[in-house]
Amino acid sequence: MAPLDLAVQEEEKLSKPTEKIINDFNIQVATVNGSGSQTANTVLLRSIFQMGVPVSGKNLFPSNIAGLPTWFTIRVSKKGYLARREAIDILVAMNPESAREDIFKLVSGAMVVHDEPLSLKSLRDDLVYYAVPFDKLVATVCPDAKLRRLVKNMIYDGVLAKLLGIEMPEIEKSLRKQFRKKPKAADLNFNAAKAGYEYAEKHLTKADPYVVERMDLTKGKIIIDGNSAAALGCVFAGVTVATWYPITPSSSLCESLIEYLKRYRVDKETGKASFAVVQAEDELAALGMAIGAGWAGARAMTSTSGPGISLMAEFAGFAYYSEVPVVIFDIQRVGPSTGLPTRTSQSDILSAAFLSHGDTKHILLLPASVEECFTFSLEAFDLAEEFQTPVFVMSDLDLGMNNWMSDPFQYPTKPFHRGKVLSGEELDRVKEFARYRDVDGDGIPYRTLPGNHHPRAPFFTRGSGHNEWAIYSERPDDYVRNMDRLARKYETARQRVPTPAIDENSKAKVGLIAYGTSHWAVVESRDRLLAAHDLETSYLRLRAVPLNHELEDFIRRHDRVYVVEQNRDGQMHDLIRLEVEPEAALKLRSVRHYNGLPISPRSVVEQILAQEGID
Amino acid sequence: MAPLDLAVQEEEKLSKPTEKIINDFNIQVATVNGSGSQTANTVLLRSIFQMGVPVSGKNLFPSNIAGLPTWFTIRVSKKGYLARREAIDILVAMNPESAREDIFKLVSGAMVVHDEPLSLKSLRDDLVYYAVPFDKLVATVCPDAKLRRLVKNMIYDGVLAKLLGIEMPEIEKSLRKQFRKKPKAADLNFNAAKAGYEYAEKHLTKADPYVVERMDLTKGKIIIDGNSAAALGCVFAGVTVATWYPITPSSSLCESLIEYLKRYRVDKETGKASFAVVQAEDELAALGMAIGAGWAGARAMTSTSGPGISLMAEFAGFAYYSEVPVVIFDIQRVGPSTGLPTRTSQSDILSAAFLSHGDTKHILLLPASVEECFTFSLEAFDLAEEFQTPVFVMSDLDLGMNNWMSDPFQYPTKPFHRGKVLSGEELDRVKEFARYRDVDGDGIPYRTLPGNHHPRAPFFTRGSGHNEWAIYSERPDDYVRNMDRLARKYETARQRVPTPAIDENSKAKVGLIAYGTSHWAVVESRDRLLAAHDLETSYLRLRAVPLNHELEDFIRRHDRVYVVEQNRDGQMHDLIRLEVEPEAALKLRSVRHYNGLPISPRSVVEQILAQEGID
Amino acid sequence: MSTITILPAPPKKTNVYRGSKTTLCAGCGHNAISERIIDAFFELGIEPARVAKFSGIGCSSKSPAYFLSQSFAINAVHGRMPSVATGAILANRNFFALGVSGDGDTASIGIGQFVHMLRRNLPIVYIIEDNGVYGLTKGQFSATADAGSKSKSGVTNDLPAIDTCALAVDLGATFVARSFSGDKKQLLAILKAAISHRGTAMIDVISPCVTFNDHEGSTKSYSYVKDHEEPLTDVDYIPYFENIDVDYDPGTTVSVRLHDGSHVRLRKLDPEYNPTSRRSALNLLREAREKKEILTGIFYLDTSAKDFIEILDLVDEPLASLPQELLRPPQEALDEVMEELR
Amino acid sequence: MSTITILPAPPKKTNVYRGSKTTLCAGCGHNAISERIIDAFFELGIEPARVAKFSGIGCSSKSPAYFLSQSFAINAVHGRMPSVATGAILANRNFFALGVSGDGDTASIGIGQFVHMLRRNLPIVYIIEDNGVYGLTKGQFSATADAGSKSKSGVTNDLPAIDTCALAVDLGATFVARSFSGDKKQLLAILKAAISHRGTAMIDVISPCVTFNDHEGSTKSYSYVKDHEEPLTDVDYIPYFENIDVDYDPGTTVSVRLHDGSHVRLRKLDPEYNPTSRRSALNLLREAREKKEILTGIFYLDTSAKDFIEILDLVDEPLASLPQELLRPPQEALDEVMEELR
Ligand SMILES: Cc1ncc(C[n+]2csc(CCOP(=O)(O)OP(=O)(O)O)c2C)c(N)n1
Ligand SMILES: Cc1ncc(C[n+]2csc(CCOP(=O)(O)OP(=O)(O)O)c2C)c(N)n1
Ligand code: SF4
Ligand code: SF4
Ligand SMILES: [Mg+2]
Ligand SMILES: [Mg+2]
Repeated sequence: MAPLDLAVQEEEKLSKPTEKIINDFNIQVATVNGSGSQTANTVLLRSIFQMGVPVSGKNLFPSNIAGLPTWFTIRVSKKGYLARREAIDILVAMNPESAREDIFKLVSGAMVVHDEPLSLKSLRDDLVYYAVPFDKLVATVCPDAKLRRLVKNMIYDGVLAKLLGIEMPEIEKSLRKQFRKKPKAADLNFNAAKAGYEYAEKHLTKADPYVVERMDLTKGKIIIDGNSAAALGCVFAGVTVATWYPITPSSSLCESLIEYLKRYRVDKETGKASFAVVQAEDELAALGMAIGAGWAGARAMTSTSGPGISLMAEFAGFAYYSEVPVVIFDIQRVGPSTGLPTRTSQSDILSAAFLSHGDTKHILLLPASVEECFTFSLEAFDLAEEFQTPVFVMSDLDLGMNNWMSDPFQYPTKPFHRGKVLSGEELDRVKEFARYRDVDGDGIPYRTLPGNHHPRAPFFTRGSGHNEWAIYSERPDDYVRNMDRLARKYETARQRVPTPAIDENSKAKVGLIAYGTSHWAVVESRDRLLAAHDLETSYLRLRAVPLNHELEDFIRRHDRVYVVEQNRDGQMHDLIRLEVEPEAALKLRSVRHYNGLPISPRSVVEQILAQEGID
Repeated sequence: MAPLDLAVQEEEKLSKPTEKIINDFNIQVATVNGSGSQTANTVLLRSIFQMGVPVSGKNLFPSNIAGLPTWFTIRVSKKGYLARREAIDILVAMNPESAREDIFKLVSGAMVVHDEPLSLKSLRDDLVYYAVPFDKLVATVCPDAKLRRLVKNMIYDGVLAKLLGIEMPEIEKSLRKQFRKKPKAADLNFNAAKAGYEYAEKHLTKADPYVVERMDLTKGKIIIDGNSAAALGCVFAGVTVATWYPITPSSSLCESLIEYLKRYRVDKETGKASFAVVQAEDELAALGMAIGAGWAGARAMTSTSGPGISLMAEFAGFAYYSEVPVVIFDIQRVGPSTGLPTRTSQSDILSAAFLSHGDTKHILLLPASVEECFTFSLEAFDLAEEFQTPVFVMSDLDLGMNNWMSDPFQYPTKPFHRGKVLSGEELDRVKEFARYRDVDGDGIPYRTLPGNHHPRAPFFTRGSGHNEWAIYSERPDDYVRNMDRLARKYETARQRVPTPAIDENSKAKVGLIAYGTSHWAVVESRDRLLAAHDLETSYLRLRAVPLNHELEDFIRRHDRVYVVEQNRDGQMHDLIRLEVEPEAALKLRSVRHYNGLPISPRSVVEQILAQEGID
Repeated sequence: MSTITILPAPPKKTNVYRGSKTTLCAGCGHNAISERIIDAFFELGIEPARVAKFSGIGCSSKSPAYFLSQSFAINAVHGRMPSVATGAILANRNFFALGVSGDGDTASIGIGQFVHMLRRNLPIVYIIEDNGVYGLTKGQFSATADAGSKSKSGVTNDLPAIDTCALAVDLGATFVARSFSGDKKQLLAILKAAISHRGTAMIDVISPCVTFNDHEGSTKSYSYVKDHEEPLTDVDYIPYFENIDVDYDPGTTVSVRLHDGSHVRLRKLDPEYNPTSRRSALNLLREAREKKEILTGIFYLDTSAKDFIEILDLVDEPLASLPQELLRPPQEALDEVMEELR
Repeated sequence: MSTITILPAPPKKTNVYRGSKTTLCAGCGHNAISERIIDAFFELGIEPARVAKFSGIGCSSKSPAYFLSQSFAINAVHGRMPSVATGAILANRNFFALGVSGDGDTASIGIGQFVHMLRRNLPIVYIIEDNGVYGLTKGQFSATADAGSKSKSGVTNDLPAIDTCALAVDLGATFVARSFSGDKKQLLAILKAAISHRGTAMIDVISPCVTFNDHEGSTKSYSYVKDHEEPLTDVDYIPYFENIDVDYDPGTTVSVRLHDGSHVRLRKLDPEYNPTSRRSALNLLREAREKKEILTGIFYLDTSAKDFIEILDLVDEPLASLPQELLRPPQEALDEVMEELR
């Protein structure tokens, strides 16, 4: 057994219950991919959510299309924790191939709903087993044999509803929502769920402690994945040119962008589009197109994952140096190279921050929630145009592709910030126009857009050396002046990007720093550290690079500061070391999680306790 | 006038001579490119060298093919300094376009050899002018009008020979060496030189203080550019597959490699080649080919510059993760983006060190001299095969394309180090073969080569996740184990790469750190700091990344340590900060030069004095 | 050491069609092409302000600095100009887009983007200044160098040349032509026709590199081209004529109506030749290649195909200048989506 | 949470021609191709140990794990397999090199490397498992999707398809064929012919994606192919026969001698068709395309062209196994160079 498994057993002991466990457990559905369990799982998740109970869903899928083991985990948490919890309390075992191993990972006392033919009972005697004859049941509700495979999964929803106390009307409601336009399919599926419910009612006796009870914690809230949230943000940011090359886990961002744009940005009368979305031939072309569009004045973006980021390196430097606004979404997955495409990580931080050869420094936004996927998308377009530079939005597979509960998104109040663009009339008013001159002392020059017919508007854009008038120059002084201005611009951005979110605890000697999805594990870890180990902590969540000066102050106010992240090399830890004074750097410690699964509170707590010398 | 120019004036005052200046001055020949001055300049350089006087030549050329101003600078230095010196003492003004500006950059008392029609005298009255009627002279020695343009430049060699006291037999000797296979061309050129000499004898009166006098400091030495030296190293390292895509300043590496390979690695009898050099369609393909070759057991390399490094990012990560040996030369030029292709820098350090998305760390070698271009090429192939990973050799334009004086290269004594490769017989002896297992605890696994027909030899190489048997795996524990082993391998490399070269001064409170071509400016700066400012310094020259632990000790032994380099962002300074304890990092200061010209001692001295608070 | 002078000199404002002083070699074919570009836009009366210039990297790709100084321009990275142009054109459909590339930039590093640009029928005039070598990096072979030709340094090219015109015809391009930088009349006429075409107008212009490729053995040198050029169609540009049909008999002349209403006249030298048939174009090109001849003229023309802007069905106004009111959906839209996610 | 099981199971050592269990969808055309590859190598008696497998990224590119478990293999990055194969083949000329790619991997992101591999006539069997979609990323269109076809999600493809065979013939490839994953006999015969060819043997195998492309409107689906397939040549593989000539009359059968001495027999269904003429091949391919038919068979064959190893004139022994004595020149060589630099 891997060390991880032992750890699971331990956590289990800590949390082992003796009585009813209400709204605080982990359900895992083990199927094979391509078997159509997605609907059943979503309906299950939503039904609990509709009962006012906080949930989160995580899909762990292999890098192929059909026939391999897949796990969908639903965390039910009355405290509203959204991080991945490792221990599993409830297993729905549909996949014979993984069932054995799945069983051995369960907490003692866990419940197992399994296909009747699978004889699992002999494996462990500390579990509660519920056998269900799925095939027989589906035959009764679904006369068309071809459809049975698709409907079969809905049966376990019914079984669980009965066993856990999920209300059937909520199952039906969420089912009908899923099949809005296909009432027949909804009926068929609901019949399957009912068959499961009835079977459980008749044949199964509740012998486990897990229960769902109505609460009032999800009212008004939504469930959405980060990629859809980001796409929505782009729509409201007024994106006009979006380019992409398919890659997991980023594809669904542009795919839902297309859906939203078709819905809200096609002229009702003419049928014409106020946007262009292009599936490029590769990532080099995707960024090239976005740069061309940004140069010409469009709000332009592309979306990719690690391998694409690597391929975009040259163009990213070009955009930095020729000062073209463009938004780049990096939905991070495990690297390096082509990596494990269906596993999550935060390991592109260093490469994105310095992407391209030469002296290059980029702005990164670090959304931690689906809400920030939305708001940072808006922010990204504004920043890109304000600073005339690429802006990277660093999401990840966990955030981008999983279902997250959230407050609804607020309609943006700020108008577009289109940056220092000079119109023809403005050119008439100014004496001189030098494309790359630092007129305002903030490093940000003025630009004109192609299409501006003023005789002084046009300029020649190049990656190579130029003077303030955008004229080719190899003069050392021109080169240095330009490089220094670019550095100054980056310093201006430091003050302008989203500031860290700080939760200061005046009693705390220990500080925690995290960003992106590591946030959720940290939130829960802090509670655990306090509850179980009396360790008070403060917390700073980074929301952007360049790092704001508040970060350094935060570090100085604490004795030891843990940087929590999901990569092997402690990339943000390193970035922070570069930015803060060595006195502050002395206090930094690194907490890293990099096995491809979303970071769990347990791994954070364990690493902090070990480094604090607490056990 | 740019600040630089004022600085030149000042240095001039400091160094202004009152009497004969022997073997210690800077000659600048200003022409247009494409006008065929290369031969004349090389002959001039070599003639002085043959007189036993240390010289170095730097070519400052524009990014086009013909018709634009070009400057060739010959530094004559009896002390053997090879760094770029900013002040110019002798100008050969052949280019009307730049002449005016060139004149204003000269030290007071400088000598100017100029084409007679150019009337420059009125510009400054503190210079010594020598007008030469080049066109008339060339007409007399070269009846064929078409050839005159090519021969004309040789006249200034003759003029300078007379004025400076360079011996004509040395001019002839070096000319005949240049035109080994074209005696007629040699004659024609030598006649032109003689015409210049005789003209000077008759019409010019020596009125400047500059003199060349025979010394004995170059005996046995060679003159070579870094790219040729590296190519030579590759030949003796037994390179078998070399791939490239043309790019300045790296092209000449592969071009001279082809020359040497044709000469020494073609079978005399069969005419067949023991090497394949492929001009690829781009840099992605170039690295892909080299990786394929390295995988199959060839000693494989590619050579490029910044934009190519960016394009290679994905493949570099693939090679790191699939553990394929490959040598990558990066002849750095000014970045970012397509940059100034004919200007030098050391600004790819960070991108190369972390090249690719995800957690990736590479080995870099940092040659400072043409000799190290040779020896580190040998080293690079050994390290790549020993560590089964990409090894980057970080040269630069200044080192790669300019002429450097050096001790002759030593024939390698070490046999090839081909790393942990298992033959068929060895496989018979071992019980098990797991491609990615850490058998020896050093992180380095054993590999087999395609072509090994042992039934247990084959394995499946992939960029994506795998277990120790090279079998596809998405298991979190397999992933972590592999990542940790890769990190361990990097730590092993830390002990194995070339150690820093340290010149410790027990009286010094101040330490200097440099690498690559910055070395030459530091050597001279230390002398100047001591002589003019009584500042004792120690010096550590980095020769590789990962940084060896000796570095940290060096820093600890000093109060303040300056990291001298040629980029805007202090990239090595940052890398060091990441590697050393914060206490040591506290002592670090950054000295940066990034105007595209080779770093000069003056800029180093000035920045150190400013930071030391000395003036 | 001397500082470096500003290169090249700032453009003369007096003639907006001209550019700054060329820094290419004297006699470079690329300079002649720049001249024809100036003539074409001038004669068509297209204001430079309406033109956007795109290029990659190379001597050829530098040339946009040497014409139409009053146009916006972007000098992108090596081999990847088509993507940059694509984005810019999508952002502003009102441009006259002009791309200038080299054979290395297009056929070696850039062949991928070239192929996909052609598939999209991007509205752009795309000129390959084709000399068979990498001029700017000093004369290595590109992928259009003829098999068997020798470089100045004595190296022989053993790989078959890519015929960019055949490739373009096969890939579905809608305007495919070839000319020679020294043929003022034909090049100007083809350029004017291309500018009037809606869709990708791809012109391969044989443009000798006087420095690295003007020697025996190269089919891209002046002398070779002068000897072997065999004009296929005589192209005369006639603005605003009314004929539309391109169904015409062998041996006669045809006038094709272009999108802006202007016309291009094609003379069929070969009675079998039909400028609207990809198959004939491909056959002629291959035949010429087999005979080691360079055919010039407009090989293929399709005035009916949708260009990329039409395929994407974009609004008439440039995307780049749409106001926030049109780009940000109203509050109700967000409310609607939020409701669905509850 | 459960750990993840090892995927796929380790190969069975008992049958060295087989691979590990496929993880592709049941019914995927790619699996059928894997079977034929196994058959071909088995029937030709080529030991897997002599084979090197190369692939890019995609469902298709995963398949080398599912055959010839006793061969070395490298699964490279997306679209860039040809370069990796090139390097490996240069390092060891003794391989039977087998490349497996997808249409996305080859025709979209990888078109550049594909084009340049063909120009070099790299000795490799290069199979495109062509389904018109990106299978592994869930069904987006690739550059071989037919214009007008509809994806499962209802999106229509508006761009013309790249005909990889026509491209290959035009670019100078020396063995160009097309087959269908479901046509056991023809595919096997073509594979065996390809393996015996010296140079790039490029085979476009229509290989339906049952999950994302087996629906109406797609010409890459089973049903469409079954309806529209029109075999061009019946290919029978006859090892070690002696005929050499390919000069033959329309309507008859020709037997072409391959480099290893083996033969391939071509039946000319079309009396005009000549498998040694690029022009005819291109015409037939274009004609078929215009008729929206899929031609299968070997379109072009050139057994005389030099492959890349011959062009580079490499020594007979693999470069990778040359000993230090042959690779490091003697002391005198270095002395000589040093002397010249003095
Ligand atoms: C990524 C990258 N690789 C290489 C280069 C170096 N480079 C500059 S121009 C050029 C070739 C230009 O050839 P071509 O397009 O034919 O233009 P020409 O100079 O012949 O007009 C190359 C290889 C570069 N700028 N960027
Ligand atoms: C650089 C990069 N971009 C994108 C991807 C994502 N990706 C994986 S496979 C694939 C397409 C595969 O399509 P195809 O080659 O046709 O193979 P198929 O799955 O259809 O057999 C893509 C886009 C990747 N792995 N690497
Ligand atoms: S090198 Fe050749 S292509 Fe470049 S400018 Fe000179 S002649 Fe033209
Ligand atoms: S998704 Fe399509 S291509 Fe991929 S394995 Fe399934 S059927 Fe084959
Ligand atoms: Mg060229
Ligand atoms: Mg496919």
